[in-house]
Amino acid sequence: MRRALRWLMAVCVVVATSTAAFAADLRPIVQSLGSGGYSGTEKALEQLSEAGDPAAVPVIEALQAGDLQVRKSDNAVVIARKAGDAFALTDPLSGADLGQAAAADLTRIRINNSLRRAISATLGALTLMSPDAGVRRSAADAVFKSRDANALATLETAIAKEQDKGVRAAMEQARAAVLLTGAAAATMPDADVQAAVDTLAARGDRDALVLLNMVAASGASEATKKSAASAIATVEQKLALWGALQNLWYGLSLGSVLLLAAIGLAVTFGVMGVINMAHGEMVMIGAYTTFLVQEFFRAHAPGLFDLSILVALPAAFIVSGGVGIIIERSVIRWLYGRPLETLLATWGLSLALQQAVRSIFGPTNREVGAPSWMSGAFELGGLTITYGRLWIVVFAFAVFAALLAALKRTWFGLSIRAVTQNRPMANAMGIRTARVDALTFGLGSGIAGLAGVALSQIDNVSPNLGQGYILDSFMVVVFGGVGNLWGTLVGALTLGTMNKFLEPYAGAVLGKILVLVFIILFIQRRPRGLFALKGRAVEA
Amino acid sequence: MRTTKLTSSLGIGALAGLAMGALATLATPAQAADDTIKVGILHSLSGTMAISETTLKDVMLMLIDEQNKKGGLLGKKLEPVVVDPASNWPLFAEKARELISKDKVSAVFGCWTSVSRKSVLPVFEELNNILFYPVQYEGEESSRNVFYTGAAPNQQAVPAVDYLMQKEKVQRWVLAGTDYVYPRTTNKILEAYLKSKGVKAEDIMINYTPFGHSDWQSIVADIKKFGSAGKKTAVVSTINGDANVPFYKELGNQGVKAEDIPVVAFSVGEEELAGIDTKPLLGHLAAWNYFQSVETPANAEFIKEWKAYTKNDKRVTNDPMEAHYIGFNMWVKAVEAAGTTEPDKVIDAMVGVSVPNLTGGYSAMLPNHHITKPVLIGEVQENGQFDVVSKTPGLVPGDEWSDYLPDSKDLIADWRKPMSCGNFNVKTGKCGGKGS
Amino acid sequence: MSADSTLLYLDGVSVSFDGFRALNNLSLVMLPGEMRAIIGPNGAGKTTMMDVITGKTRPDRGTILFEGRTDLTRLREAAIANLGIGRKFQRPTVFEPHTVWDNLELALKAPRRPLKTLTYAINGTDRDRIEEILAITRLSALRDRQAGGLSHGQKQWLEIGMLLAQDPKLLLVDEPVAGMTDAETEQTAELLCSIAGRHSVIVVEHDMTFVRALGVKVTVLAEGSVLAEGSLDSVSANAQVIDTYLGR
Amino acid sequence: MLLRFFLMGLDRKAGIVLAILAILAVAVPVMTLWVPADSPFHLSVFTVSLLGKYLCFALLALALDLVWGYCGILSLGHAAFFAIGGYAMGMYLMRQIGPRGVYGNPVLPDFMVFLNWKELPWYWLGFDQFWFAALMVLVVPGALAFAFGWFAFRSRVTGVYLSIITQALTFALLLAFFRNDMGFGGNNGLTDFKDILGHDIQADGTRVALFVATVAALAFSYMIASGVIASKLGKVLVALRDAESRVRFIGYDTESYKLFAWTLSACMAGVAGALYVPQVGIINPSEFAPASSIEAVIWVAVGGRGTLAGAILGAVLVNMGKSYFTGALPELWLFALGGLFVLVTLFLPKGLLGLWGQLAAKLPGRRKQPGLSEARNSDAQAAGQKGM
Repeated sequence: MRRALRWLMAVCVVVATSTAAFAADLRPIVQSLGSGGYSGTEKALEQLSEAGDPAAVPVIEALQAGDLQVRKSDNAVVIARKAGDAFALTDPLSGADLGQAAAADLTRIRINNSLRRAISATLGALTLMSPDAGVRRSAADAVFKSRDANALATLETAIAKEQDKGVRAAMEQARAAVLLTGAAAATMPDADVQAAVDTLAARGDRDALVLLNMVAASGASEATKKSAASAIATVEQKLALWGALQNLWYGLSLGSVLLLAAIGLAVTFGVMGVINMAHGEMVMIGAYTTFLVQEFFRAHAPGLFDLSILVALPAAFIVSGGVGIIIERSVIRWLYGRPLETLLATWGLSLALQQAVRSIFGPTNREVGAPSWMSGAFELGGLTITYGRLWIVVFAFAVFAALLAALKRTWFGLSIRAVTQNRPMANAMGIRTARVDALTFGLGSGIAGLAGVALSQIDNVSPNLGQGYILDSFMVVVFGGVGNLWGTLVGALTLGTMNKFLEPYAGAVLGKILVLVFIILFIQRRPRGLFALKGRAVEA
Repeated sequence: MRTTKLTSSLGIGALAGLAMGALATLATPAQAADDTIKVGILHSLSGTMAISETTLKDVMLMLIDEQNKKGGLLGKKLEPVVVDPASNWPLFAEKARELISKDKVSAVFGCWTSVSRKSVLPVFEELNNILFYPVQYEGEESSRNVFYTGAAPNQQAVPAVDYLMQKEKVQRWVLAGTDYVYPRTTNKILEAYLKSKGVKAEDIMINYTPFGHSDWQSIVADIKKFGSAGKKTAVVSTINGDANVPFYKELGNQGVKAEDIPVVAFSVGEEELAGIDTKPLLGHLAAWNYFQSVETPANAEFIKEWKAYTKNDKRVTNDPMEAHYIGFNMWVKAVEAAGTTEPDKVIDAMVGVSVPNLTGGYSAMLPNHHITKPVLIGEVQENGQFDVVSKTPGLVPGDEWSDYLPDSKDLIADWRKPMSCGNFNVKTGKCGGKGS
Repeated sequence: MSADSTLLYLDGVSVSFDGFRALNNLSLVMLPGEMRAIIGPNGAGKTTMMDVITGKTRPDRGTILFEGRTDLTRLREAAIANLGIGRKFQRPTVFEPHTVWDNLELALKAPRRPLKTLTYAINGTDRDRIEEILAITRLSALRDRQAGGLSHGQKQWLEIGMLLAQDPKLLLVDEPVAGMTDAETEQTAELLCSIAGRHSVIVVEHDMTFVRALGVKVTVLAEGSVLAEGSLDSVSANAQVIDTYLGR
Repeated sequence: MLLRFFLMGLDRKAGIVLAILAILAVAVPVMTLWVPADSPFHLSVFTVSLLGKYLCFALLALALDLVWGYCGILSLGHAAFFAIGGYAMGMYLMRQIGPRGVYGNPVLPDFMVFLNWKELPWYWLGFDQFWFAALMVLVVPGALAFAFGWFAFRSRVTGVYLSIITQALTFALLLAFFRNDMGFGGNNGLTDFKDILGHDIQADGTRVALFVATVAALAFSYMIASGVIASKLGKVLVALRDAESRVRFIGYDTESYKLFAWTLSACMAGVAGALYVPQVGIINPSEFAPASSIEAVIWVAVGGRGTLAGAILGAVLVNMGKSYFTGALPELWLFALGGLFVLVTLFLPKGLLGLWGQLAAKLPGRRKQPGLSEARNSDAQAAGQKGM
């Protein structure tokens, strides 16, 4: 609605002449959008683009959103928006209310990818004069992408009027792109080509590189070609640098996923000495808890869906932690001091838990949605950073810091350390060791549950979810040094980064093999991991 | 271990139970129950493949149930025998043997991965039974005892690439797949096909990832990079199973839109999409022989029954389910024609059998044990369904030996007598491959 | 003193763990056939010294020579043991699942390479030697008993027996009488004295009565280096020793 | 001398095991080939291959028990040696197909033909000879184990660290064999075998012969293993399992002892894999899966760690259970199997044979067998933990 209003204003501002007159001309074209299948629609769209009338913008936007439909009774093209069980119809050009119709009486004008592309190009050309700087900016970007010659005239006008520096730069880049790829490119005066080269060199991304390469290969003068070539070299250098940074970011991001998966294990395995093969299933339970919480929100409070993840965090911690405590009380507590037997029992538990989830939720993936603040990406210089990954990195470090603080600063943490270091003494001092055991295991499992919330954002939520992470988690903990949280942190980040730097050269499969070989060799050098405890205590 | 003594009797009990059960497997009671016709269902219900295969078990149970309501077959009831090969390939062979020699089934519907099919193939040939294989696969095989109701590469991959080339004007190709034989072969075929259409080698990027690959950041970035070379680029994805969800999530997050770089997948159907938020994936493509969104009366009926049978309104249908639907109906028709369930007679009766498919036509069993199918291209919609944007005008016959691979272009399969050969070489006129 | 005529020669040996100096420039000389008692407060570096000699811990600095020529800092534990250095631990460690006899058989001086042990068959000489040790350690009646089932004292004796079976040139004995009755302590002292002469022995002990009973030269360690050396009486009179160890 | 070595390992328990195996080796062929099919004593060929598979697993379990039960090395990667042995045999069987492959190429296996390989890679040479393949069945797993063990033991990698890097080893191999570029058939692995030593691999006689060969291999390996354990070397192994540094201080180079047991065990696992492949008809990288190795550990634990007979018993029983439950309770079998593991660890810490020992100990007049009471201490140390 807001958007429509904005467009109404845009139309008033930009188009000085009578809108009605234009609308009359557009009507047959709009009408023809609804006939002739994809190609018919595409042809009509082309005509709208040539007409260059911003009055068509709401129509095209409706087409893009899938709201443009054909009324079966009279074949009229209308905008139909869902209103309760039926559709509310409006006239696409005048916006007049046309009453309601049932779904059965309407046929949606279907669009495919090439239409979608044409739509953004057309919209780009038509919205260059929008009063909203953001819209103009994305219009310029759309033109840059489509290189639509139809837009050139509007582009020139828009550049002349443009006040915003950034938007103008984008428009100029778009113009350069249109000029260089247009039919007239070959006969363009050298000075213009040179200007285009400079504009693109300033843009300095991969898209600019393509155009610069075209100049370098074209029939332009030697001087221009040379400046294009040097621009290419600069851009490529810059891109290589950003590429390395990008890898670093990917490594950090993968590392933080590993950290999340491993950190719970660092507690149950590293601190307590329980080889918890069911750790992955604790992660899985966390992910399924997220799913359930989201289902609840979808059903009862769809408006608050963005908050569902925040609710899922404590829920997953409690559910996974609770399952962990049950496991500890029923199985693990009989097995202290026999870590290899905990391996067998927890392996059995992991099979049973997987099957339990499969029986309850079915074997197929469950959809866990991303809240809007975790979707999409932003550009930071030459880096593309997705919000989802960014939050996971932040979250991983937050969990790590919180765990560290809990172990170092709280009475509970003190008890854990006391019990793990000297059980009889702790017992003698009045610490209820059994309760500390249960809570410690619950803590480790709960953290695994938190990891599950994060992983549900990037991976499948299926009964096999945990299996994919268990081995990696053990590698991280062992590589970092059992019993050392900092080791887990450094281990996760090292392995993640290494993986991501190897991947471009060796491929994903070989990269992973190389990382494993590295771990095997590394353990030979440092048989107790990166942050091994030194001294006599080790050999005891 | 203070509980040991108290409860060891409990442990002994459990183990004794196990031992008894185990011994029961060894005793082979020859259950020659003649009042039913047994049908084996060999799909993984646990392990990594359960995610895809469990649905096929359910659909088979539904089909058998319905057939029984219609009065069974040859006057007898059909009896499903379900086993769990647990995504373990040697166990597939063992279970196939168990179904055939112990349970005496008349036909088996099963397998998903190529390796599971390869594992059971010698068993079916040795014990002379029938397998219906419902999944799209790499081709390069034809066995007398196997009926391939899924798509061969020419029924899925090649038409999809044609569509992209013609309708989307794609000039640059990323062939991304999981590193196993189906993607390898499909990509080989596609590479040869694309080159035959004048695509240059530098415009093809091939990338393989391990099973269950979950960190797609770098690969998606590479695809974006490859796609920004000024030519229209598309991704042909043969990525398998679990790896798809993180792949599509990453595509969505990194903003790879279908308008810019469309991804066409051969292993992503309604079932896989059910686990993903499809809003960012609008317009990405899949090529199948069936989509749930196809509007035909037969399909509407099938979907209704499926939802009623599973008592779940959200269960989706997909292409391999339709393949089982076709295969099962073909088998029923062939058994009725042969008047017996004896494999040799049924195998002979199968060729030429034609049954309605769910997309409004008929599918026929060819002499090479593949079937004719229409090829549909669909675009992902926001509701997790596919919108069919292209459909081949006629039915495409399944081609088991690809014309685009040098070693198989001269081969054909024809299981009718007297040729009865799965790898007949038309050049040498001999059965048995290329010969020496 | 030249290193050539010595059995064990430690010079300037230092070891530190995470900044803690366990041995600090330690020097010590043992002659063939000599018996030496080492005393010192907890943390003085007694056990670390044994670790360094037997190859369990690598020194950061310093020289350790055996028989004046073999550099022990470069060898691994097994190689050092095979040179003829035997060690008895503070906490008796015997092979609990094995019988007393098997424990001695394992320790008995014989080829130590895997293939040799695979084809090893006991002969008369070895049997006699084990019998002899059983008699010395008064374990003859318990020869078929699992070592895990022995009493603490019996385990101590078994371990000493295993040392004897090894027939080493140098014995390192860490608190041999901890947990023993007075009578047993006395017997142990006798046994050790009878060994000395043929073998060199280093005994680490807290029990002053026992040290006195041995009647040998005493080295006092403190903070990782030698504080005093001499007869028990002379070191007992040393003011520094009294300050740091014996107490006033 | 060899005879003496084998006789040394022959105690009463070994006698029972060998007698059972001998009975199997005679009875199964008779019951399969000569007893008429309608007789209640007839065994189907299906049952024979099933039994053969169990015994291959039993051999793997035996190999694992040798290093875990007697030497304290918990290998979570033993399936890797099993799979490599299997691949060596699989390569031989692939070469035996000859021109009968679907493309009729006399030299290249089918998967190489359709991936456009032009010639056989060098590491496939020689596998057309049975003796060479048989040698490789021992040599390749042995050499890999030797190299891995040489580094790991020399660096004193122990306990959980060792276990986890054995997982890393098998996982790395899994990924490597998945790669089609490696030339081992990728995920499809090696399959569609026709002949072994000139005999049709599907024929009843061949299957029975393979079964008998498996029994023989198991019996022979059992004798070797019990001979090793009864020797002084075996005593050193048990000693170092519980108190490794003490063994070093009496002059044994524990690394080479571990290396000996480890390599021997890997060779046995390789043989098990080689016998497994022709009987199940396929070898593919999933045999390298970390879970397969863990399962093997579980067989040993169920049967009784540190008793050779227990390892065999555990492998056979667990796999029988798996066969039965995947058919009888396809939806629930994981609960049954998972529950079994939990119950066994909780209530039968010494496995089934341990239970037998416990019962025997309760009877008056019988002394408890030398047990594994100390094994747990070493486990505790293995995890680098004390007092928990």
